[in-house]
Amino acid sequence: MSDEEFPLLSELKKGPWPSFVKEIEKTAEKKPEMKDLLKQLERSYEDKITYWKHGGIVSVKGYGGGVIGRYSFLAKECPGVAEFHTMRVNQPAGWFYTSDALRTICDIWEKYGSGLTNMHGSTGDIILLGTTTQNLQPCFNELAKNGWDLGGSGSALRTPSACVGPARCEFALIDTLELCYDLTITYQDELHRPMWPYKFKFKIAGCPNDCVAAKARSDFAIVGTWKDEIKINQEEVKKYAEAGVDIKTQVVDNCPTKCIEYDEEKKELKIDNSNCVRCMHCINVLPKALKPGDERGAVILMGGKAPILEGPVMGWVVVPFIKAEKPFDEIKELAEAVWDFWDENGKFRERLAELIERVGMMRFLEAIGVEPDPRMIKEPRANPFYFWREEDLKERTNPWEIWRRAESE
Amino acid sequence: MSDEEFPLLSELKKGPWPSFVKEIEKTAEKKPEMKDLLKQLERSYEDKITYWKHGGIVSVKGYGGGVIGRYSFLAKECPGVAEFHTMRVNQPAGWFYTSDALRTICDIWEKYGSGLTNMHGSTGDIILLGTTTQNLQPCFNELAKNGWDLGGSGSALRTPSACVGPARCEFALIDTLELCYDLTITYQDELHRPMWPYKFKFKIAGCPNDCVAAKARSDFAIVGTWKDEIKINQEEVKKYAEAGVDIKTQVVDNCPTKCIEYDEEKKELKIDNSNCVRCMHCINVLPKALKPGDERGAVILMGGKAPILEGPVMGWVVVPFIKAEKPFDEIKELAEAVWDFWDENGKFRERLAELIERVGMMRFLEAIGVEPDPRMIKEPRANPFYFWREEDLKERTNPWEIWRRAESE
Amino acid sequence: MASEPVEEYISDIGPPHYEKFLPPVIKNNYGKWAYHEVLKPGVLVHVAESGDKIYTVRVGSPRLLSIYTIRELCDIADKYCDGYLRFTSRNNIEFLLTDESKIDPLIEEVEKLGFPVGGTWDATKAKYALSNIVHTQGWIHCHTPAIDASGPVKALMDALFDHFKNMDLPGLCRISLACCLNMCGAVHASDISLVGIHRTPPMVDDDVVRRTCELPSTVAGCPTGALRPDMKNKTIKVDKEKCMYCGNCYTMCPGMPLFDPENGGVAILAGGKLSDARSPARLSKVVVPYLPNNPPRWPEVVDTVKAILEAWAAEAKPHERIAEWIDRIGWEKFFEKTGIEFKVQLIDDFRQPRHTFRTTTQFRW
Amino acid sequence: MASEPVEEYISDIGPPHYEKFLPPVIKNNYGKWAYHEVLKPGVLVHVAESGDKIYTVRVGSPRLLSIYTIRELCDIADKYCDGYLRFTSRNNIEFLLTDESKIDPLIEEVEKLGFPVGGTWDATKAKYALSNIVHTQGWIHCHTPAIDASGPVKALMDALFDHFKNMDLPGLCRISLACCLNMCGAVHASDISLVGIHRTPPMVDDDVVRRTCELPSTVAGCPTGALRPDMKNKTIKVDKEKCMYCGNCYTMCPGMPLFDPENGGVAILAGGKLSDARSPARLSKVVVPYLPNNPPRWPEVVDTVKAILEAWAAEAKPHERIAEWIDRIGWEKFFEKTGIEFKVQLIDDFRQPRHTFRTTTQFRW
Ligand code: SRM
Ligand code: SRM
Ligand code: SRM
Ligand code: SRM
Ligand code: SF4
Ligand code: SF4
Ligand code: SF4
Ligand code: SF4
Ligand code: SF4
Ligand code: SF4
Ligand code: SF4
Ligand code: SF4
Repeated sequence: MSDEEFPLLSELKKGPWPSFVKEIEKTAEKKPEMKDLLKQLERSYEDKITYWKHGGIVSVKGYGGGVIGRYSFLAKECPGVAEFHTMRVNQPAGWFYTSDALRTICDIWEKYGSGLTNMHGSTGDIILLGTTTQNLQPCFNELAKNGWDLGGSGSALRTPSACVGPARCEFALIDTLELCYDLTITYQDELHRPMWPYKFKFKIAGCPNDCVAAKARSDFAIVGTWKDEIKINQEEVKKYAEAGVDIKTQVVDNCPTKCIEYDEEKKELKIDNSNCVRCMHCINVLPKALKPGDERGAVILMGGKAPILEGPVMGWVVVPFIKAEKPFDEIKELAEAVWDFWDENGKFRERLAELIERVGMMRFLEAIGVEPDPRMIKEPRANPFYFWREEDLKERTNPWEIWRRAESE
Repeated sequence: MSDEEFPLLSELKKGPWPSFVKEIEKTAEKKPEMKDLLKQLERSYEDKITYWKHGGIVSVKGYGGGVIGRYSFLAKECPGVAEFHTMRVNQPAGWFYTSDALRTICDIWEKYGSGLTNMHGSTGDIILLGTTTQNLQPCFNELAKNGWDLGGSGSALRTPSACVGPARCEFALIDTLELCYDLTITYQDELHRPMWPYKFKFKIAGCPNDCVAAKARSDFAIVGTWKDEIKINQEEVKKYAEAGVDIKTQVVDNCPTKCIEYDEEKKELKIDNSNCVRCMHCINVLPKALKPGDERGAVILMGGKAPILEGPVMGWVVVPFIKAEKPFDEIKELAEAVWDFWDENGKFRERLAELIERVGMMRFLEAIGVEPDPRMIKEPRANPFYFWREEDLKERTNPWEIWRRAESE
Repeated sequence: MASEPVEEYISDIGPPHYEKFLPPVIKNNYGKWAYHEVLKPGVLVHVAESGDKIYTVRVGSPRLLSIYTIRELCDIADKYCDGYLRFTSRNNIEFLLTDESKIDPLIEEVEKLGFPVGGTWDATKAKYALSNIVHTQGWIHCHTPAIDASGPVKALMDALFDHFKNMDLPGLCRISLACCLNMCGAVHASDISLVGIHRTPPMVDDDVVRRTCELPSTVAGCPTGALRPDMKNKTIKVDKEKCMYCGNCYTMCPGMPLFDPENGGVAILAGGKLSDARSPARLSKVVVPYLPNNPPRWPEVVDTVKAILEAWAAEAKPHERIAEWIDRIGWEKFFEKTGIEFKVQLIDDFRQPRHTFRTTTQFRW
Repeated sequence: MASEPVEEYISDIGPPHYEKFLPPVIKNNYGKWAYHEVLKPGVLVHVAESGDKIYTVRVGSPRLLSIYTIRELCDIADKYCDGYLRFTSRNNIEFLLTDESKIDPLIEEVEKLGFPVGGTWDATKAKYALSNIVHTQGWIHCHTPAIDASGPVKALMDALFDHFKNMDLPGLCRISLACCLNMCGAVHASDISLVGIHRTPPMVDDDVVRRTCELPSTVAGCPTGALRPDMKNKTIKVDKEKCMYCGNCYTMCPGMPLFDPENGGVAILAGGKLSDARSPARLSKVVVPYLPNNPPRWPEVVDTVKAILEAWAAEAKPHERIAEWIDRIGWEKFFEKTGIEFKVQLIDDFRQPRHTFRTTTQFRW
């Protein structure tokens, strides 16, 4: 492609960071219709507006989602992208691949699509970026034949995702990959056939470091934690100290509850575990010396989401501790209870957070069978504006009767 | 009175803390009708309900407030309290009295009222507790003749109050008493003739210790502060240290920004004033050694109030620094600008906090002519849901035109 | 009658100027105090730059005072203080002296009268007495109380009396009481507070409503939208499911009281503070949603307040207030250490409560 | 045609099991990693309890990859990694090796391809590289963007490239971008984030609305109540005063786009975090309400992000993230030190914003 043709885009070929423009160019060399993508994009750069039309419902047989339909306003000028639908392919948990597997996908996408991808979409899917309506079904069929399936879109469960977890991380407290896979497989129907008030996301992080941004990006975040004591290897503490790690400034001063002490003399650490809030910091800094305890499970935070409609939400602790061992029954029962409640009470396009806020945590907890716990809150309410149920109360007395009796005495 | 007559109340004559029941009894000995108060009260203790009727508008000539009308449901049984109105007498700033002044009030109240008082009401008034409709006007006349006036009630300015301030406190950064007196006198009309959407309270604290609970209890809290450096007398620091004050634990460890350092050797303090948030703690603990700076003024926090209707509010910093020197013009102009805005925009029974929240801080600040400042907020908004004005924007382009042109190309 | 001399009607004069009531030593040293010390519980000395001193003897008061008692207090002021005294923002009485030698006789006399000396605190030494309980009218005068005010205060101050007399607490602790959600006691920012609550919806008397209420504003005034006008019958209907018993409708309309002797009661709040010393001022939080209204001495309330106070007092570091203690130990430990059960009502569900929900895996077991 | 053999329709099979793609060293040591070290920027080693080691080379990616590039990456994986590679949650590529000696040749080859190695961090040494910018579709594929996505990201990563290559930052810093308020980039909890914003209300095309929109749900979907149905004309009216340009109506109804090339632009947020390390996770806050949409390289955006990043990097203590730096210095100093002007739009006025207002006299000058 000549840079004169796309003067604005060509500016983005400069600089050390790999250029998405070059990726499109590279594709256009093999698939000339992709030059139309550059054309349309250059036009957007000039006019500072998108040239994609709103929506368009397209799909594959039996599925209600997994494809984002897209049509161009510039269909005449850029026929190569007149139809430019995206296919969301469900990634393998943890985004591990073999080159063979990737090549299979590339081959299919070379045949049926634009040849452009996002590795990966924000939800975690393999995004196959741009194809025609006609190609959707054959592309899907071939993907399926090769063991791949579509992820979620629409008012459905969305593709769950997970941090690398036990596959390559010493901090993993739960089996993020297996849990991710299991939930994905168990809820294929929920994933492929939108039937809820709105979207619903699972994300699974192996520990509170949250390398998959679960807390903010999922209605149901599963985050590994532990309950018992941090294990200390004092030998390794000494080694870190000797290797020059300033344990006092680096670790002790950063402990949020100041529950970790360092004896400079003995080069030993001591932790008051009853005040440890399992923030991970000391373990992060001294991975050889400190290990989380053995009583492991997960915190469930619910409601994480982007700002539309009622503002952004960082997930709320709804279950401070839950077991997370195969077959993950506790977690599934909880999720299903949540969906039941949402199904019954959720309004159209109301995310879980907004539902909980509308009906009140009290009703929500009751419905999903979870006991109230101070770990669910930052602080108790400042207003004494709460509800009582008939069963909490004694029989009602009528003040008018009391007063009228008094007045007539 | 015999304890058999009032078995429940007599329980409250026991114990070391002075008993309000004894105070009523003592009064009833001189003013037998006050036995009816005990009677009614005992009845309330039995039945666990108030026997006072709702409201009742009574007043003195020319005033719309200052009296709380009160009638009993037990008028027949307890005629002595059938009418039992309260008069709110505006306290002298700082609640200083001479015995003569107090005796004058007692004499008037012996003549026209129950003989019972609250020293003082929560807003700060001298509460003269219980008289008849008939006695209101003569009582007021005699109070006025002796230099006393009523405080506020209803949808009016309420009696301003102030901490003891410069009269007997080394921490006072503004002249709380003079400011309190001046505002009270300047706004007599606002105080006595309800004409607003709801009540409005001023409270004045000489420093951030807030000994008059201004932040939480006033729509317009004036709290003394300073801007320049804390003055350190190192000699006195040494003396405190020598007298056994543990400066490290007591002072340094409690500084919220850790901007104060103690040199154990030299027994000297050092403050990084650019990080001092003027919390007062170090000064409170070492009053001889540390003094606030000389550039003094006030923080204005607005909106403090009790929970009805939209939940309790701790006042919001609206003006981080304002001069507070006689004749207090800056403060008065600000208050008047607030009232103008409230008058125009406030709904019936809408306190200032609720108004600000309804219309947005942006409009409020603009209306009262205050520039936005990060000191007004704990943190900026998490949602990008804000408004723009015509004048912030360039001319609007119509996307349909752009797209249709593109489509038709 | 018509020929009586027309006296000028005096009004809008405002209060007397405070200066009239300041003792000379204050007038002379106004704004020029150098420091203060706490000589013993209840006794302060303020020293001026000039070297002048003023002594203060602080005396506990039930707030509800008969004029006969006030006169007795005046007598004491005359005898020891040249007639000068004041009241504090928490309703204590302060005798102002210049003669140190008169302090003890004054104390003796005022205590004989039944009024205890105490309630002070000494920040330098980190020794704090408990002060008076700010409170409200209750059954003595108000039309909306869910509980009495003076009664529970008396019961509590009896139980906590030693803390008033001795500066034996690690930090400042302010207790306040309000007898209904209007919260005249401004309990919304105290270390410990008690508030009278109703727990059943208003009981509408159609007749009274018709006679005395403005329907649209009453209906509009309900914060949860629980009211609708019944235009045909010129009355108001309550949606009981939506009512959270705030009482605003009763304030606006005498026809719909919420009283219910067996169901009304007390909520306990904790962790508010007003000073900005060390940590910022903040609102109190509800920690016990309901305790029974149990006159004459409200034992459940007294026990709960004591449990909070004593748990804190036993553990707090010097200067650390309840709010700051909770900051340090966490709310989950607050409930554990005070023995208070965490109830679902404590979780906020008014308006947009999300900022009260925990959004971190940081917590203690 | 009808006689073609009926192939079984394969669906709902879900993704392949991850185990298929795990290198043997991972299968053998799954869940048994003992610790890790950062050998140099972009290169990690994880050591298992068994003593086994796996090396990771992390490579920056524009996320938008052509299949031709992916094949090239696969070739590298075959050559050095037995075909094993993965992607990270921030869209970087990770090559997984067991042979330490292959690391440098791999790096050389992948960098020759134009893909930089870096983006790692070493908590033990408190040295942090900047990672990739999570982002969204923008003008490449979406129908609602106020700005492009890939373009600003490229411009930014060029400007911040050295921080990707070198672990020269004091703490973790995550940058994210979303091209509209739907915030697919989940920028609501990043250290620095960029979000495309519209600033003018929807431009209703009555015709399109009539043809394509469900009026009641669109109207009900406006969070500020700015919409009313115009039943007569079967369209929707916008109360411009109430609109805050969230775009929800356009998502629901194609007849009311908000695009306005000269007025749309970028808001910058800061101070979010997701990990609970040290301080709790929290949402990002808007610090610049608007910067112009200035393709192809968005200089105002790049400069502002750099200003924030460099101010923080210069001052932060080890491990201290932007959120924690602000905790320490205060928001007022954040604006001072970054040179960003505090604008009135930053003060929350959505729903009940009171918990964002300062309720203390504690602040800095
Ligand atoms: C492709 C993707 C962006 C990307 O480039 O990575 C994307 C693209 C769209 N998102 Fe998203 N979202 C994507 C991840 C997210 C995420 C992040 C996540 O899932 O972790 C979020 C924030 C988290 C959340 O769910 O709140 C997100 C929050 C939204 C929202 C706002 C939802 C809300 O409740 O606030 C919308 C609006 C809507 O649902 O109508 C939305 C809507 C959309 C739509 C469908 C546009 C629309 O208005 O209908 C976009 C289609 C773009 C296109 O043409 O391809 N997208 N969207 C991401 C999905 C890829 C994948 O499957 O892997
Ligand atoms: C007498 C006093 C309580 C006391 O025993 O000290 C009092 C008594 C009443 N207050 Fe109050 N308030 C008193 C100080 C307060 C305070 C504290 C303060 O001013 O510092 C507050 C909290 C601060 C505030 O203003 O928010 C307070 C918040 C209320 C409210 C709730 C206002 C709100 O916006 O949330 C109401 C309800 C109302 O206004 O309708 C109220 C209403 C009432 C009424 C008039 C009852 C009513 O529903 O109309 C009470 C009359 C009682 C009676 O029969 O005597 N009172 N009221 C206080 C006034 C004495 C004085 O003048 O010195
Ligand atoms: C007399 C009084 C002012 C008045 O105008 O009446 C007063 C007087 C003093 N206060 Fe206060 N405060 C008075 C109510 C308050 C209040 C208001 C309240 O309780 O409703 C507060 C805010 C309470 C809160 O934060 O919830 C208050 C918070 C302080 C503080 C902050 C303490 C803290 O650690 O948070 C100090 C500083 C200190 O001494 O530690 C202080 C300091 C002082 C000093 C030491 C100031 C001085 O140098 O004179 C005074 C003597 C205290 C003592 O007893 O040792 N005063 N003080 C009030 C006495 C009330 C009472 O009878 O107990
Ligand atoms: C590979 C990846 C997981 C994955 O499944 O893909 C990962 C891997 C590791 N993370 Fe992470 N994190 C990854 C995304 C994240 C995210 C998510 C995000 O950025 O969207 C977070 C949360 C960010 C936030 O808080 O906003 C994240 C917050 C952490 C932290 C917390 C750091 C902190 O101070 O707040 C640690 C602990 C540490 O090492 O300091 C951590 C630690 C680690 C360790 C050291 C865990 C281990 O022992 O293997 C890994 C190597 C880090 C390194 O580069 O030195 N990881 N890490 C992700 C790499 C993304 C990238 O390409 O840059
Ligand atoms: S979230 Fe925890 S377990 Fe998962 S990759 Fe990050 S550090 Fe490891
Ligand atoms: S995990 Fe966090 S809270 Fe626990 S000891 Fe380590 S640094 Fe402290
Ligand atoms: S608020 Fe400050 S100035 Fe006023 S009495 Fe208290 S400590 Fe003194
Ligand atoms: S006033 Fe407060 S913030 Fe300032 S130095 Fe003293 S203790 Fe620290
Ligand atoms: S708190 Fe309620 S009941 Fe008590 S005095 Fe105030 S308005 Fe009356
Ligand atoms: S008590 Fe409050 S919530 Fe209940 S109906 Fe009355 S105003 Fe509404
Ligand atoms: S952030 Fe908005 S514009 Fe960007 S991809 Fe998501 S929905 Fe589309
Ligand atoms: S952009 Fe948002 S606020 Fe504006 S009309 Fe549409 S939905 Fe309402």
